[in-house]
Amino acid sequence: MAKFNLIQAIQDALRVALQVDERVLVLGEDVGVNGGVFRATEGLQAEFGSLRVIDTPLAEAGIVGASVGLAVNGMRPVPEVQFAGFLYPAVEQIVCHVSRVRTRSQGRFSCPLVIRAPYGAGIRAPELHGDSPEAFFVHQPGLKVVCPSTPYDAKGLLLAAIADPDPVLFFEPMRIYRAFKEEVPEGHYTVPIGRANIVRTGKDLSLFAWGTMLRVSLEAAELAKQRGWEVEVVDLRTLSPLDRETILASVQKTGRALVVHEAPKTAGLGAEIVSLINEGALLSLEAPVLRVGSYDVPQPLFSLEDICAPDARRILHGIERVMTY
Amino acid sequence: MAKFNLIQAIQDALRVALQVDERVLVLGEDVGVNGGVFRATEGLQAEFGSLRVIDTPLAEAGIVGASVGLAVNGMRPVPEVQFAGFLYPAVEQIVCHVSRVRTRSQGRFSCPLVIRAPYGAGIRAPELHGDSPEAFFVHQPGLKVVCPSTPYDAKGLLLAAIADPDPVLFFEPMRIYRAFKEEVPEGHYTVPIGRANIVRTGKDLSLFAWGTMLRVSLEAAELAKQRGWEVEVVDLRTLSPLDRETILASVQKTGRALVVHEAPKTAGLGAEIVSLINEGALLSLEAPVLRVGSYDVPQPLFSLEDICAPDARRILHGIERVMTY
Amino acid sequence: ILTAGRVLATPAVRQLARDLMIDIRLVSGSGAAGRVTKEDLLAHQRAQQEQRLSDAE
Amino acid sequence: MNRTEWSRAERMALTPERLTEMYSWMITIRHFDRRAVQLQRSGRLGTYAPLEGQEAAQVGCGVALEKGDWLFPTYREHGVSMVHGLPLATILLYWNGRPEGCIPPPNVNIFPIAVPIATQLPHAVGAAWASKLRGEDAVTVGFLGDGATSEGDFHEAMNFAGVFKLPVIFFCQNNGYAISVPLHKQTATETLAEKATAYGMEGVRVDGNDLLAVYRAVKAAADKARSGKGPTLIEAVTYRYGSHTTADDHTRYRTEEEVEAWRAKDPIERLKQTLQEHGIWTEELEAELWKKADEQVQTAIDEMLAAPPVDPDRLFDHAYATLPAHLQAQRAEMRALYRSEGGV
Amino acid sequence: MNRTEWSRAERMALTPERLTEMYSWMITIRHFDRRAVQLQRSGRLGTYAPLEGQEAAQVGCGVALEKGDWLFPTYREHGVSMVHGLPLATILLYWNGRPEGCIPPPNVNIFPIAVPIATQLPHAVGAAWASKLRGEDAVTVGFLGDGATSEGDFHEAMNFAGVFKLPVIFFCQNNGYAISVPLHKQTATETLAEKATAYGMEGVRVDGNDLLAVYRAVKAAADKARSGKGPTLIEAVTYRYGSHTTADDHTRYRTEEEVEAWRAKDPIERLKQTLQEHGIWTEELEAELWKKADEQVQTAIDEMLAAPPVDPDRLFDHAYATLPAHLQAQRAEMRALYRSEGGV
Ligand SMILES: Cc1ncc(C[n+]2csc(CCOP(=O)(O)OP(=O)(O)O)c2C)c(N)n1
Ligand SMILES: Cc1ncc(C[n+]2csc(CCOP(=O)(O)OP(=O)(O)O)c2C)c(N)n1
Ligand SMILES: [Mg+2]
Ligand SMILES: [Mg+2]
Ligand SMILES: [Mg+2]
Repeated sequence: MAKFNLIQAIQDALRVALQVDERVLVLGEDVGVNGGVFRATEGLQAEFGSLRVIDTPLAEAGIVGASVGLAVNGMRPVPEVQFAGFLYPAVEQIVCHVSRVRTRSQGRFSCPLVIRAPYGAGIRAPELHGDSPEAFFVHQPGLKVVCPSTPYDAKGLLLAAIADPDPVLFFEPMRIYRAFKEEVPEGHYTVPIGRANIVRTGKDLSLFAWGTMLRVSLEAAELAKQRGWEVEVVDLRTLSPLDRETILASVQKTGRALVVHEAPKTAGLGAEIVSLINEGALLSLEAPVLRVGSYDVPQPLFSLEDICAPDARRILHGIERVMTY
Repeated sequence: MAKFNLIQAIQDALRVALQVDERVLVLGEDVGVNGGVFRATEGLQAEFGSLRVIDTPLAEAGIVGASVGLAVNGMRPVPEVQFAGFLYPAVEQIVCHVSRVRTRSQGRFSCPLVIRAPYGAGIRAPELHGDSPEAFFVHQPGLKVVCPSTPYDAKGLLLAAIADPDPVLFFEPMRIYRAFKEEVPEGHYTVPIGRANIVRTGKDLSLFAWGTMLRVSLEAAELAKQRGWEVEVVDLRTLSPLDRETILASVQKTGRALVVHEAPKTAGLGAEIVSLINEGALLSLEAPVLRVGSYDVPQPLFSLEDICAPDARRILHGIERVMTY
Repeated sequence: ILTAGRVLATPAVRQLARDLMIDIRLVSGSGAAGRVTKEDLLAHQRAQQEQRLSDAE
Repeated sequence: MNRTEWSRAERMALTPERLTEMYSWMITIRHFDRRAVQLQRSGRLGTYAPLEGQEAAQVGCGVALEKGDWLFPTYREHGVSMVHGLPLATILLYWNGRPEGCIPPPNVNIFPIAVPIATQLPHAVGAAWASKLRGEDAVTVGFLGDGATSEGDFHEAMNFAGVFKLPVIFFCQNNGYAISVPLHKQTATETLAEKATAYGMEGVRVDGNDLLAVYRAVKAAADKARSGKGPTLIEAVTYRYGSHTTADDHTRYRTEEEVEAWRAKDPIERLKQTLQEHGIWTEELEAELWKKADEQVQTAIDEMLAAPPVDPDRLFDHAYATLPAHLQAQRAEMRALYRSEGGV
Repeated sequence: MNRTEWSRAERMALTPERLTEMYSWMITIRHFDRRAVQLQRSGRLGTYAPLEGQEAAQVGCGVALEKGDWLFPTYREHGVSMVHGLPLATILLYWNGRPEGCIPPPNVNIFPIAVPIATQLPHAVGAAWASKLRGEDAVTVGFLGDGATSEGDFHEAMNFAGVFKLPVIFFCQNNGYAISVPLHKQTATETLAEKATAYGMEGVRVDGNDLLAVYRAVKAAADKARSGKGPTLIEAVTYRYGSHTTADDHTRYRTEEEVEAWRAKDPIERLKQTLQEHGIWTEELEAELWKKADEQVQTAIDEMLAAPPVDPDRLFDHAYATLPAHLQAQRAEMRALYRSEGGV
């Protein structure tokens, strides 16, 4: 065991993956010599060489498209997109090909790649560095979308993603990259994709969150406790496919629910969670399932990022609205 | 008045727009000499010249990005993307710039453009020609998203979109381009953006649909009538901003609702509609709000397109599930 | 009798329970999956009224 | 092509049998193409993209490759795909929107058709990269048209290929048009081959209607790639006689005179002349080849028409390696709705 | 630059006053840049992208333009933006994440910074297109770095500019790196200017640290564009002395020797030499210019630091021309939550 923060856990996952499977490649802008702008790939090129850890030209559609070619021709590429807001130039490749290769060829070809991207605001970064575009990739069938909130989950989920025969988008909560450390097993292990984790049990309200929003949600849950409400906090960990079982079981227990995410509220992933709760547990609901998301405004420059994204106060306000409905 | 089908109505709107506002430009692949692959722009270049109706190179990010430049520097471009599935290469320009210019510059600059794109499957077209990507653009704040289902609405909404100071994505239901004709006023008129239209009243269930799904929904409503259920069919017409008032008023009346769209169900626009009904009219609900969407599989080649997309039978099945809950 | 566990009812029924000022947890559900139906609420209301009448006597 | 410019080895390789084979391919492809158009007109095939006029470019390319090489085609590569081993029936199934149309036989290295323009080029680059990493001598060919050169994905793929010196050939059939947009509206350069220099890559422009010229250019580029010397852009100048697809009407944007001028330089006619010069061509041969083509094409048509209705389970079968629970539920609902009457 | 190569008019235009003005700009920009880095280190400015070393490229470009010309900048164009009229305080506000930082004064034609690489280039093309349509003689400048030339949007913009012969200048500051990626890993060509030929466009490579060379190249390109002769790609070869941004550490991927070698060719030093050759430079002038720069920069810093807390209404104010109902509701909720204590 070692005590790792999120970045170290991710780095370790990549190291283990490069070790155990010679088909694995790490590629992207500044990932090689520089070790990545967040040092996620620090030391990997020195250890595995520049044929396996590659600095690419500045071209996301090219990086992801080349990764498709690598993947269908026998490799296991793990491309990094420097920030999730720079996934947009690669959307055509992701939505038209990464997600469809297997179906289109009825399994004759497949696309086992993992696209890593830091996401979320809160670190005073320039525009587009703080976007949360996960909803796009949950909506497009054929992909898996994963978002850990802890170092243990990050390493295990990333290794699971790399081993997965299907393409995975791996969103890394940038603002907590170095926020805390925890025990992380050495060597290879996986955390199953598709399984949520109940990080705090409670009988009054089910709060669903992921990635960057876990800590503020737990903060809000503590504030709610002072008001006499026991909030169950569920870390979804996988956004696609959603762990419908865990979500519904929790709501059936509490009868009240809240979804918290950084992305804009309208047509964000919260809407899907509300819908599936509505479909599968309507009769248990004592109150509407509410969502706390970023305001439906274009992501602002960073002086306004803290107001735009949910914080503990706003989440508590959401809890209150649901509890007092 | 004249009797127009959808294509003729769109063409007429473009003609009127080019006439009344010299800043308006129509640009895109094959829109000039060829009049567009669906003849939406037939005759316009001959009438207005090749400085106003322009055949561009094959490059959607370039077309949309250049349209941003045209728009911020005083023009009113109306770029055509040949099929909605080819919006994907332009997603970076749309999501990073088209939608954000006004906010970013606090109104100093604005981006009054309209992107037209035929969408939806059902005409045995090749892959990617039948995609329904509207949810992406509803999720991104700063855009308006419009989708008419009739010639009258198409002309009026397109003229409204072109006059709108904000950027609009205009999705045209390809499969009914020539399906029927109706009376369409000559000259300039608008249909307000942001207002849904109740096309069939009913007391038992509120069915929300748009574009390509109107006709099959009305078909299903007729079948439902034979089962004794009076379905209210609401044509949303604008997908962003949604007409929450009309949606909620209808559900408060009927107590049961169904959303029908071509896009994949998960994290599609149906989820947002379910969520807002849940937020604003939960206590009226006698049953869960269900969604009938395409299956959550990658859009297939056309031999499977009719099964993949909702048809009257599947919509009726959804109505039945809601009515018999 | 308080229903053990969670009361199942559609949102509309819950609204009706509020309007009728009935504690829905006291109502036994006869609907599908054990849910409390509108009829259950009305029956409960009648029973309440009868009980009050007999108490008053 | 001046015979003295060919090396002895090249002249040796192009035996009468080989030349006849190439000629046979062109005839087969042209016949297939015409039958496909007819099928579409009679409602038995969906919208189809004809390639008549481009046969030499495609056959010349295809015969210059080795079996293990990879093709990353657009929607107009039926010809070279056949040469490379794709069954004619598979191609027809594709244009009837059948999933089988995207599945090459085992050991036939043809990736499914990429519809979004130019997006196949980064795929070709990646596949070539994998070959290079494994030390294979397979070459990858990314196909594109003239219009595709305006897309960003072309640029990004070309640049990657140049930087990483990958064993990839960018085979561009410049047929003068992107649907209705003529080359001079597409780009300001006279040629497409010259764009290669922007990537530190060699660009070769050939007469795309001279099969042997195409053959030579592709063979040279493939040999170069196999010996680790990197990528090439080949611009095969050719012409699309027909409309962009059967849903297009080319008379709206070009003249019959222009089409006729190109027909006068017909690629099949030209190879026929070469065969005549070599004493290979006879009337019997001609008749035999068209007859053989007809049989082959008819067999494929019959096979395509005889295909059983598509199983709607195919929607779900390969959405993921293992179908997740929510899709199992959707598939169950689909089966209940659409199969209760015994099939679609 | 050999003085005999300049036309008389050009030499006349570069009066001592003008040369001094250019020199003053470079000093101001360098001083601003260094103060900005200090501010970031002391926590009073967010992450900042220094441009030290690139002053001649930016000033040479800026002074060659007319007031009505348009700039479409990246995040590193602080220098040329100042020359073109953007207040220094506005630039500082930008790096403190303030919306005011994206708003140029009226009649200052500078578009807000585009963060996604190369996406500003199609904007520049469109703006130039609008100018051309209206028969204006405004020129548009799209800025980019070396890394940006690998993006598809660069390609698509360049191609449009060439096809439509637009009055746009693509001004590329090749500073040798895209964050940590050196040019030879970015592309296989030796220069970036040569990529212009792929678009039928003229490409000009200049010593980006020779302000007068840059000035001349931009003026020529602008004159050419104004006379309807179309676009130009200018590659200004320069160097970024510091890290990519204050969040980067350039010592991880390059040597101090390399940086020092470039400092030896410092652009400000070089213009100083020119001023000395012309008998313009004096120690008093030097001191005065640095003092003036310091006052100007300090004023801007004070203004930036004195900015009142950002009004959270700014999140909503201009999301749309007219705030839709659902956003009015969200704004009300935001105000209730975050303003109840009298401000953020
Ligand atoms: C990204 C994208 N935009 C638009 C289209 C529609 N489209 C299909 S083919 C075509 C023209 C392609 O021209 P070219 O590259 O010259 O190939 P050709 O058809 O002439 O062989 C267009 C615009 C598409 N398939 N993909
Ligand atoms: C589409 C996109 N991908 C990645 C980034 C992250 N990024 C910011 S600057 C930069 C390097 C740009 O290099 P260059 O074009 O040479 O400009 P320079 O910074 O050297 O002036 C990168 C990769 C980005 N902003 N946009
Ligand atoms: Mg072509
Ligand atoms: Mg692109
Ligand atoms: Mg650079």
